[in-house]
Amino acid sequence: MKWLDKFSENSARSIARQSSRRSFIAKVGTLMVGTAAVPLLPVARANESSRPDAPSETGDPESCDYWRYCAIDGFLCDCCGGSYNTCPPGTTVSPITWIGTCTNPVDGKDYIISYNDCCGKSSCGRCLCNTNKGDRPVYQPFQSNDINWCAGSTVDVSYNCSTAVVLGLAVADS
Amino acid sequence: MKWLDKFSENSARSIARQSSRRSFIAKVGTLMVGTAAVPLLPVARANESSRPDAPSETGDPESCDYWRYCAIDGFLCDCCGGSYNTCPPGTTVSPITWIGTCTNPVDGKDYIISYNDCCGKSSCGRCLCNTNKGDRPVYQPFQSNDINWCAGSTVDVSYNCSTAVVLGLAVADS
Amino acid sequence: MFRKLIFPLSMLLLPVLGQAVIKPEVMPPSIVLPAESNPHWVWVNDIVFHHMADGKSYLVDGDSGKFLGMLSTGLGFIALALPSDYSQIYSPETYFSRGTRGQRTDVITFYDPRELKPTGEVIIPPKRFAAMPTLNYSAITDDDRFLVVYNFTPAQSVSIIDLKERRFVAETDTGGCALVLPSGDRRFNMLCGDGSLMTVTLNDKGEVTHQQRNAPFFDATVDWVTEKAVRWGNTWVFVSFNGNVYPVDVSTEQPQPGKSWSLLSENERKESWRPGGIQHLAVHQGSNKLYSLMHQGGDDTHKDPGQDVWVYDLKQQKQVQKIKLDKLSTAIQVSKDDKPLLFSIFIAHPTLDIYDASSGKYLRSVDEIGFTPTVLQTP
Amino acid sequence: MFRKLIFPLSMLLLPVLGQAVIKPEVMPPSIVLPAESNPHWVWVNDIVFHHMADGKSYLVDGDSGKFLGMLSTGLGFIALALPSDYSQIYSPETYFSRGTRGQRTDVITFYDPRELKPTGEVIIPPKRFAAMPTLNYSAITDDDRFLVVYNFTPAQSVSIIDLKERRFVAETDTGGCALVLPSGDRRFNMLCGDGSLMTVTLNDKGEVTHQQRNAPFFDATVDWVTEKAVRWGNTWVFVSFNGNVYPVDVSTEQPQPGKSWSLLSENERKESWRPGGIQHLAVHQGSNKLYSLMHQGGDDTHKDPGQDVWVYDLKQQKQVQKIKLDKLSTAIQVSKDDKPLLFSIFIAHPTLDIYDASSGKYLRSVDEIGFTPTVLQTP
Repeated sequence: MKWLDKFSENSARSIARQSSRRSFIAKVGTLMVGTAAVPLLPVARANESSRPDAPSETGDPESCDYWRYCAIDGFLCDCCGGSYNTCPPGTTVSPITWIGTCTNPVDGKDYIISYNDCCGKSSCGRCLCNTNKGDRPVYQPFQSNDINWCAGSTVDVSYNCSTAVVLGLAVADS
Repeated sequence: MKWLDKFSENSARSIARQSSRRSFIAKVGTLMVGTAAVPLLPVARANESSRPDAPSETGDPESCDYWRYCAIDGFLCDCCGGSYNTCPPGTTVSPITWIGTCTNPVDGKDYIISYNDCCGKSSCGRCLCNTNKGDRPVYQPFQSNDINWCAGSTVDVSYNCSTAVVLGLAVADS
Repeated sequence: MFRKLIFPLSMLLLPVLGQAVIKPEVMPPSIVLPAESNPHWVWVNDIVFHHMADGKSYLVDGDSGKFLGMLSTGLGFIALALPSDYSQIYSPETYFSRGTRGQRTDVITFYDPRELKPTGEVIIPPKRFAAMPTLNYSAITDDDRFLVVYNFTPAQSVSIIDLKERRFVAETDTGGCALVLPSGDRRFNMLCGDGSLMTVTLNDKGEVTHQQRNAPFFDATVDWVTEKAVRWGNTWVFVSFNGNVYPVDVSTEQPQPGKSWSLLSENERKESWRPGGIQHLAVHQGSNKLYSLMHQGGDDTHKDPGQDVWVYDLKQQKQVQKIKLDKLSTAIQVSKDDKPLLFSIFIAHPTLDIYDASSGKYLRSVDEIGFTPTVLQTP
Repeated sequence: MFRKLIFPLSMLLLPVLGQAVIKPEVMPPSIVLPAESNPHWVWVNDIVFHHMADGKSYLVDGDSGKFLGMLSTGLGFIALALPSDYSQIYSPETYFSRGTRGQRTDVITFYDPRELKPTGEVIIPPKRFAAMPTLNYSAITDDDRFLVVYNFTPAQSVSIIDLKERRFVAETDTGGCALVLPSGDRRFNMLCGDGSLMTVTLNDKGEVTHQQRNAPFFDATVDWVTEKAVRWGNTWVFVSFNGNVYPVDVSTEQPQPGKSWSLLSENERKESWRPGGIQHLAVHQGSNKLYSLMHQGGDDTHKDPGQDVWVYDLKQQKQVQKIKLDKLSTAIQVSKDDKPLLFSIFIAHPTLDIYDASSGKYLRSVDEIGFTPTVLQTP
């Protein structure tokens, strides 16, 4: 993490937030969100409490360390007028994206997270976070976070920020 | 100059160069170049040495402290692929601009300087310098450096950088 | 093609997702802001000087410090235009067909203030003033009907837009005069190079019916007022580089200059105090207070940042308070309500600072607000 | 109008200028670069991540450290395309009619490399890949005749442009395969999700006449090669996240995978060294050297910056040199001449560092090169 310190040292106008557990370039070097072939919207509006696999929440959704962001890439919508699972005013969600698998610190279980981009305005510019956990090259597009997934939105490639939506519980292959 | 130090302190990605004698906001707070109703181009191509009032040059034209820049506002063309009196490749000069009066440190004389903008590309982003010496409000437009003088160029308002051209010797009113 | 890609992948994911794909979290629709605007909201306008094609305006809630949303506002962005009821957001914007080159198109974009989405646009002459931002380069008439935009090519003119009909009305030559200073339902003033105000009168269609040049109200050769005049009721308050205040009553077609006074005591002047900044003045109507951003500096420092805000009673024309800011500032603004907030930002360090405007107490900061934030607007 | 303003002002200036207005300095025309390109020049591409509508590319002279000029290259800019004789500069660019919204137009802009001015454009389908830049998202055929641009909507395809005729030829579906890796005058390869190369053959009009899928040359489920492959003669050199090298000879339609080897010794692997960065590989053809940007890190650090460049002899497949950089780096490039320079830049700190590529000696730095510089190109 030495180099991150170095970067922060000489830059107040830093282009990325620090994060204790995330590699940096990370935060700057890659852009966006990945793939989930599973259509997220529309899904029947389940009452929060009635969802059997809704994970318990803990932590700060404006921090890169928030558990859902274990494989996020981009500006946190929670810092941009949206929330961890909602787009800011005036932006349009990308229906397809890539997914990560993150461990919920409360129940210790792994959840499948979809990192949907919010699109149609210029970059929000706040809370740039990134990790490359599970990231693959762009020739395996639906596992690549280098891709600007706003390309798949109705408003095209202007990228504003990224969300982290729980798709379900991950069940290990083994 | 304390506040300038403060700014530089916490910003490697500084948006402005330091300058020992220039006020800052200056460097960031105002934009552009001003006015000279005197058409600079075209003028008969005098041989440099034949110009009776050509001032002697001294100093670094990539520094905000270079004598011609006593009232400049913007990115120095000398850092942008041009020179102190020449536009970078692919940019177009604004024929009208505002003028300042600067003292040449070699002969101690005051010269009229025209700060012509180079236009047609996005900001060069290098060597941002500014002072407000002699600057007036925009309702006296030809004495205002707040104005983007690329507005008067054939390629319109995309501002790239600023030059400093000697128009002649200034003769004091007094 | 889309489907072709999607379906194979769903299958590909199945082994991973296993039986857990039961009730995925519902992603709510994009946030919609409350119908009632909050007087403690503030719009931070950003010209993005190093990347001027990408202008932005950011909305922040002063109470919570929460970033509420943003607008993408084109090249050489100056500021929004907010009607008194905040039922719409108008934005004079400039675009080129190839980003920074090609065909220029200027528009007024209409945004829904709850959804922060464009709802329409009016194309205007591609002559909008390109300059370091102040709030007086476009303005709305007092009844919120017409938007007036100052043009400079360098010929001077204004473009008038009918906001109700969403229609460009006309461009009118205003040679010699700049700025747009509203002074009635069908009237605005402009500031001319000789130190006079010009009165421009409109008819109900927004057409200019009368332009009247008036006598200078300050000496434009020695004590220039800044472009950053603020309105206090029917009075425009102009402040000069040297800290002299020139109030002008604009409630009639013939502007009535009031008595000039100074922001500075003899002693303060000796200590080289003066106003300065990009947006160095703010008015709180309810308390008749003028907020002035101050610094110590010589000639030609009229745009330098300050770390002091001095507060004046405009009726009594005297200083009533001194506020020491947490950081240097180039722009200040005060909210319109009766428990006002004071906002401050520095173009070279994009952190918005929030104070109690009455006590001057520092409340909170909001970081990462743009790149080169210029001027602040409160609904 | 223009004249109206100008003349009064000339008069206004006269008292100041007095009799000194004799021979004003002649402002020379805008700089024109030398006809011969210098192999020590480098183009630094910048996506400007926080202001993506304002992409730029900067030209720097590695010998003098002088900034030579720049291009404005639109939204989501990836990289230029430079023909072997550097007689033109081609740039795949994206624009929206309203900056970040509205009608999207994708073009190939043709720039004169001496004047850095657009000389024309070809409109292409508005589908150009939007992603973190690498140099393999568009490329020119070996004879400099056709430009091939990778599209992703997320349907995968390529657009082919005839550079001589300045004409869009066609878009061709390439489902399952990405990147553009030229392999002849009328042939390029694409990398597919299963770890195979697809061979695409063109006719003299630039139309695709044949697409051939080949066998995988690496195990795409365990040892992914990065997108940042580099070309060494007729061989494309792929390097995996784990530091394994997969050379593939593309001199025939049927690609010939060579023997795989590792950048890492047993010991280096134990110390967690691995390649990483945005542009982590560079080749110097003349000396058959591969330059690889290295760092110590675990899984998922394949895009992390490094401060070490390790140099390999590609023929002998062995390490020959270790260079310690002055600063962290995410992109390296080597000039093509026989006294090569090594260029390095870090996306989070836009200073270009220049080294002697043979000795590894640090030569000089050039600061203020953009905002988030991504990939480097040498003519």
